Amino acid sequence: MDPQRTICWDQHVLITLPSEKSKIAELKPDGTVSLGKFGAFHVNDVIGYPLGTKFEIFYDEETEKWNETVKEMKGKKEKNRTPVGKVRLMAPEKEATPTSAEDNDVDMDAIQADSINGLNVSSSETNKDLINMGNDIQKMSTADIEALKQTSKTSQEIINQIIKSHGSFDKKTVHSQAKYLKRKQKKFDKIFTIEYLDGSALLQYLIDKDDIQRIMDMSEETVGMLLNLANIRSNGNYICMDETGGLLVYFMMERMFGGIEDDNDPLKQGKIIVLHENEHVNLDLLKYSNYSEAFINKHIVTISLLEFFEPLTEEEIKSRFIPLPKEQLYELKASKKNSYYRKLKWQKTQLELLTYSNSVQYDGMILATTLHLPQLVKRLVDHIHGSRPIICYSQFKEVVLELSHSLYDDLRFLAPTILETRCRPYQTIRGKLHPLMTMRGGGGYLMSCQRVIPVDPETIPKPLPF
Amino acid sequence: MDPQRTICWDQHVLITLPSEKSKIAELKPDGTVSLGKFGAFHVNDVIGYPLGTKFEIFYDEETEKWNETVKEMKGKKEKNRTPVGKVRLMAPEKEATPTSAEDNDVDMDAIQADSINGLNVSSSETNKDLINMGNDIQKMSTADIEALKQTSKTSQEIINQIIKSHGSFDKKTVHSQAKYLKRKQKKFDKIFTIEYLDGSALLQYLIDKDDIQRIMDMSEETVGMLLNLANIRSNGNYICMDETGGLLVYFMMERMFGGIEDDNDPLKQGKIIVLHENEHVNLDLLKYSNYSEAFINKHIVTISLLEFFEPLTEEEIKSRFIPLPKEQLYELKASKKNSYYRKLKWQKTQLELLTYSNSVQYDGMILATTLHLPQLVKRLVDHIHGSRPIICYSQFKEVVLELSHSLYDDLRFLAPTILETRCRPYQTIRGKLHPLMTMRGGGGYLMSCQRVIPVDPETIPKPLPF
Amino acid sequence: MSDFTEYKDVIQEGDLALIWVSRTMIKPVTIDAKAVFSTRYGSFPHKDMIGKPYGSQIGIYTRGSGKFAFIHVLQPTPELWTLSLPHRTQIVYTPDSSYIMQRLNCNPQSRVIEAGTGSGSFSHAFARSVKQLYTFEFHEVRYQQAKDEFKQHGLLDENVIITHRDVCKEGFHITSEDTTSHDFSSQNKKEITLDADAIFLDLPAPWEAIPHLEKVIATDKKVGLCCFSPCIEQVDKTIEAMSNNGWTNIQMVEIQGKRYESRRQMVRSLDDALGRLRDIKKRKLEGVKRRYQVMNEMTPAEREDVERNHKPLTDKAKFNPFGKGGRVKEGDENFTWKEVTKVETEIKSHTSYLTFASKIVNKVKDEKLVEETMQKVYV
Amino acid sequence: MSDFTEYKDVIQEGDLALIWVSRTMIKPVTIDAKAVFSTRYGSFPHKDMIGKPYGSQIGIYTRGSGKFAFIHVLQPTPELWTLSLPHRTQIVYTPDSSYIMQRLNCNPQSRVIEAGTGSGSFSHAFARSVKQLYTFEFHEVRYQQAKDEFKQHGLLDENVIITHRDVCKEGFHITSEDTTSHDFSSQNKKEITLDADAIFLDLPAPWEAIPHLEKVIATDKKVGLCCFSPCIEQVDKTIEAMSNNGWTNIQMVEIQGKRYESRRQMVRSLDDALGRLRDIKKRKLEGVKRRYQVMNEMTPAEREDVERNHKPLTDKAKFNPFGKGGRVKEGDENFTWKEVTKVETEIKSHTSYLTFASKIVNKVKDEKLVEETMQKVYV
Repeated sequence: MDPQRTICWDQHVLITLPSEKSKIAELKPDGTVSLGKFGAFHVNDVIGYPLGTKFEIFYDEETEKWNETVKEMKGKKEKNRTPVGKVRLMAPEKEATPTSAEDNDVDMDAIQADSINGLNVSSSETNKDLINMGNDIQKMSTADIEALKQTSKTSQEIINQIIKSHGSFDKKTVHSQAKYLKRKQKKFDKIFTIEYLDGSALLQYLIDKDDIQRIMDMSEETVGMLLNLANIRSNGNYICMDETGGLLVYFMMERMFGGIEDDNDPLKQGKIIVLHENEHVNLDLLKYSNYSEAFINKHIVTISLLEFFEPLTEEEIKSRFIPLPKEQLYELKASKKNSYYRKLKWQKTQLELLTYSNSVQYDGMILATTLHLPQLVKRLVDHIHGSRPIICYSQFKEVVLELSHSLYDDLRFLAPTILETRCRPYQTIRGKLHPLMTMRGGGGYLMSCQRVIPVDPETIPKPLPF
Repeated sequence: MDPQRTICWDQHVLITLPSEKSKIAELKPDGTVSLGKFGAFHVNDVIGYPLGTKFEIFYDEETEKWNETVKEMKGKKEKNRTPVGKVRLMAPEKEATPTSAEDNDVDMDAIQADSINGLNVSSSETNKDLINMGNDIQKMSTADIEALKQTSKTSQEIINQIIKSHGSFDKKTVHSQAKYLKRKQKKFDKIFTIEYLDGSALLQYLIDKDDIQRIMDMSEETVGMLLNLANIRSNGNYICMDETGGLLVYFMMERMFGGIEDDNDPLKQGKIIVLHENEHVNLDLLKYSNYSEAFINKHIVTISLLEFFEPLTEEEIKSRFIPLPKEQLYELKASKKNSYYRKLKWQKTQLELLTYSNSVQYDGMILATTLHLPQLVKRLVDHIHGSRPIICYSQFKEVVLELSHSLYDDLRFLAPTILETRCRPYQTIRGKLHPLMTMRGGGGYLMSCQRVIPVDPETIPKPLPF
Repeated sequence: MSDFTEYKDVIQEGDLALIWVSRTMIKPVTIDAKAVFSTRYGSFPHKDMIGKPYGSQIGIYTRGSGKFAFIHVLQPTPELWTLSLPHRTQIVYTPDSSYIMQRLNCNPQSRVIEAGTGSGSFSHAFARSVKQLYTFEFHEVRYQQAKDEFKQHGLLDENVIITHRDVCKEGFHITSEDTTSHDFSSQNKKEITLDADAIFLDLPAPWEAIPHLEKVIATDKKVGLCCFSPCIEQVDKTIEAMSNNGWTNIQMVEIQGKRYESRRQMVRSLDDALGRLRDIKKRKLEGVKRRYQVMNEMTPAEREDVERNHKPLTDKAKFNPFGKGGRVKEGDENFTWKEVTKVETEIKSHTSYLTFASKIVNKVKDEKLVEETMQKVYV
Repeated sequence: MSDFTEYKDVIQEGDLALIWVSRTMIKPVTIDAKAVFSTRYGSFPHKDMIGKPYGSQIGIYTRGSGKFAFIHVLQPTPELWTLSLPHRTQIVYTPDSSYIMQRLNCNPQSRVIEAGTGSGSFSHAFARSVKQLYTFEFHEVRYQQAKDEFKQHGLLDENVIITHRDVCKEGFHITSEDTTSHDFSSQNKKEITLDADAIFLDLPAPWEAIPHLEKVIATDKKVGLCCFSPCIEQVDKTIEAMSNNGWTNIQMVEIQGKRYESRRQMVRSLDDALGRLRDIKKRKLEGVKRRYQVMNEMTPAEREDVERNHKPLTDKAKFNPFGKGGRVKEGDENFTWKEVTKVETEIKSHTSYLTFASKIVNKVKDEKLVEETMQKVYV
């Protein structure tokens, strides 16, 4: 199965929920995934469908029995466990719901006309007679609703019940009715979508989780522009600093390899050299990627700034350990052999690092770090090949401003430019089209320039006078 | 006549032209106003119409005769003088032209359907067969067109002639035809509008003239927000610095008095104290206002920073000149009297300035200066009454950022805030609605806070222990 | 004069004041010597405010912890009033309202129509700057609330008339038959001549109200109109109605207002980062050596304990230029900082579209007036 | 490999290079040892470039003034290529194109449809990042130009197929009957299976093309679609067509890209301003005194001359902290400067609305594949 097309076992996927929140799940064979109040499902039930498919959880006698059995087997501990249901595909007409509707402006035609009509309730032309009494008007208590959730088969039934118990539902305008329904629907619909976890999906998940600061306030549009300006390709070797916990590297890996390990292709041998300022690198978010460890180790090389700028010399590396000739190696005791191979590997790694630090001319420099950029960029630039992009990300415009000023007079940098890009999403409902009323601020700034190789004017012959 | 409602003699007005450029004219009785290639008109012909009226210039035998006579009278010098025409009101249906159409996207239905239909030319469904040959395709030379302009009565006739001479007009799409016509129309229409010269109109004129740097890149929306945040009213006394040549003060005067001198109203006695860093203040743009000199002198007081911060003491002022008792004054020789009164006036002014520098607690501080703001604002703040706004304008965000940081720890400033506001105009044509493709960047930033009066925590009684 | 239009010097009994607790908590209060303003930081008796100049900081020591707590007492302005309203309310915010006022050239000569009144926030800004405001509200409860508030704020005694009306159906006339704040009893007239020169329509269907304007706007001058609509389809219908009713210079704009926070970011140099890594490396090497020494000197039991519990034998880092591991306060003087701006975490990315137009009802020359003036000019 | 997809080290004969003269002048050039690149600053022979690494600055002394002039020789990237195009051309700029590519998750597995090709600028960016690009252009002249350019850039040998087609009328199929860059002669197949998973429509009426997509998109995976339209009414029709054709997750967005200039503003203190005024005042007073003295010592004739011609008798200012009167260069080291940003004087405030949607044609479980995989999992 193609993990870019199809929902596969052992894959990390993004699950989006009616509450517009999302979660990441690993699809373990025979496992179950709990979506909290939205229910739970068996992993095996969703395997094989295309990624992006929308499912609905439902409960019947069979699932009830199954859940009872599990409860009995597992005992007390599992008392508050979400009952696992069956899944079915969402009906296509229900799926045609427009996206990005805001609570304060929801189109009833598109969303719920049929539910309201089906209920045969009337509506008011304006909200004139409606006095805001908050929850008092709803005659069902939360407990009532909870009880209903336990017995009902679908969220639609729950919602219908709630409407019938609403004291002044008919006093609302059609518009307000739709708003109310949409809110309730978000609360009770047992609908979820399984999405491919590309960089944008991972970013959205982190934003939903309010982890914006952890990822340097980076937005999808900014990282998208960074990838294009940096000319990221599967055959490039890039120097990177990533203070977003691996999100930036995750995006780069997607752009370079698209989630597929295709190591036979000679054009897909690119590498990301990740420099880090701590003893150990933090690329935690790569755990959500579906690449094998071997693939990651091949294409991502992590080096601390110290190792990069002050590597051991070749002599040091070679003097610390001298490989044995084959004959002596055979004679080594088993207990010493392990230690020998560890040391051999160390030497190999060190010599490799030396190449990365001293010899490689990189195809791009992509920095997302809070280290002071002017010094850093000027120290790194000689490792970058001529005519290759240098892109620095910062959460703050003032930081890239300072950087660009400091690069202006250095002839190794061509045309430092400060860039900003912002995406403005719309409530995309016909007849109710407008930009979302509120959105996330921020998104960061880029400094973009090209590495160039200055010429010494003294070396240029002066033209002969006329 | 009410100079806010009606086109009056001796009034400065904004004249907008089909080229979307504008000019300012003073409407001198019996004078003429030349609009260059768009013609010229007699001032008396437009007096009495409401401000905002759109006129069309036309030429007939009478005007030709008149212009001939003038030429003869004035001789050679006036050879290149624009011939003065008569004006008539624009037909309302022609006036209904939507605004802000861009050259690259013009709605033909609204603009020129009738002209094209009237010409009975065909059009292509796409531009497929049209090869771009620039001006070669137009068979009329510029000279031909110039000749036509001399003889024709209306721009419509000129344009019709041009279309007929166009080699591949019928190969254009209806849309491209409209674009072409709109461009030509801009060039030949002898249409103009006389507008009231409020602050926004003056600002637009300066932008059209490319004087943006001279006015600190200030935008209408930013100055509008400044006026509201500064709570400008006709009864307030404000400290102001204005490096926009008087534009800011012009806006404030409009907001305070609305172009009308109504000095009997006790609620309209407000003053603007304008501080300046040079020997003389630059409020040049006030020359376009329609206030009398007396009114301006009463409501605008200009003081140099030195006079303000280091005024002569009352003793110095009084010691330098001692007014004579009445009897002695009568005895003064005529030749000495002038000098005496000059000195008396000097003393009066100095004592007044002393009040402005030492005694008045101002109702707001509005600064648009490139002086370093932190020191300036902290030196001025004690002259501002508690609970009154302090608003500083800068072209650059970094400048107000530095200011707001420097004010944070000073307890005389409540909640320094950096604000930006940007207006985004649309091409407002039904069926072709979209934001203008390009617009002016910039517009400036505001720092807004309230003057407050800190209390010394030492003076507050501590509560008794329980 | 009202609390909004007089520049007041000193806080007095009966004044309407705004108490600033924080940026997100600004409370209107009527000063009353017997009352106390309570926050969760402590209680502030009004009598401590009375007699002090506006803008005064009022401080107390809290009864519990003895900490210094304070508020500021401000005189209301329309813009501060807007900030004090609960954010849930639908209000026209200052970036929009100030632009609309500027573009309609609001000044002490303006006669303005506003429909609907809503929270009354924009009404305050209009009232501050114009000669006369006619505001219309169709929702009876909101009409009553706004009327009471305007009365309390002294606006009804100055230049505001509020009328309960569905302007889309009934237009903008105000007569003695209407539910309105205007007092007809003292006059002979049964109807007000609005003669409006600036109109602001914040209505779901402004196109239904536009045809009614003709009868109440000034006829001898250019009148400005602004419609405020959230959706683009409303703009389309509005433009259609404007065109059909003889309005010209139609232009739609959007206003984007942003507020920035002033922040500081630590300046962390590459050299310091390298120094730190060098320090860690050195310490680690020393640790390995020392561990070897120490372990050698241990009894086997001690050695086992150390190994089982992974006890560290190395020192903590000594070179710590960025204060890692601790909590460094933004702006801490032991570090270098760079001033930066940060836009609000959540921005108001859209309020409404503003569609402007203008109209001159009678484009005629006032010949008589011109004649009279001419005689003055040519004396 | 093409000049766009290979990372080249050294400038060689026959290479396509971009010559950077200034931000607004970037020129494509095919390196030819016999050719010379001429600018108004001077002429640069290609042979000076050959053999140097890409990114090299090439300098000359101009024949006339003997001034040092230079250019930079860059290897093209799609983004630099976009910058090199004349600004009059309708192009999808990098803020839009990069967002679209990210949002459609373009990567080396993607199979992309683009219609229309236009200037071919976006095609280059797609070609760089995806497995296969099918691009369609309905204008014959533009088709031919783009095809020639793609051929010259080596894209046709890699992953681009361009077809002359009105996709609104005829759909997206590519057969041996078509005017296309694809060479059918070497194969038995008469038709290409597009199996596209990302579609970008930059057409005046995308709604006419949308119904044709069903037949050429991948059926077993989620397919992304983006329509690029300047006017809001086009968006409306596009949403309608998307809905009617089973596309879901419809969302329209706008992208706003901004470029900032780094500038410096002089820091001018109040103290210096006061010092300057004090200096002027002192000088003036001294001047008055001196004038009095000097005038007293003059002959009446001299005195008259001075007065008639307003000759100044005072010195010029001595304290001139801001360099008034002269031309101070931004950043002059004799003054203090503050770093500031300035947005471009004219910004691209709107390009087009981007309307995204997605579709899964067959929402079915591939039972056979699951069965096979299951056997692997459960070994």
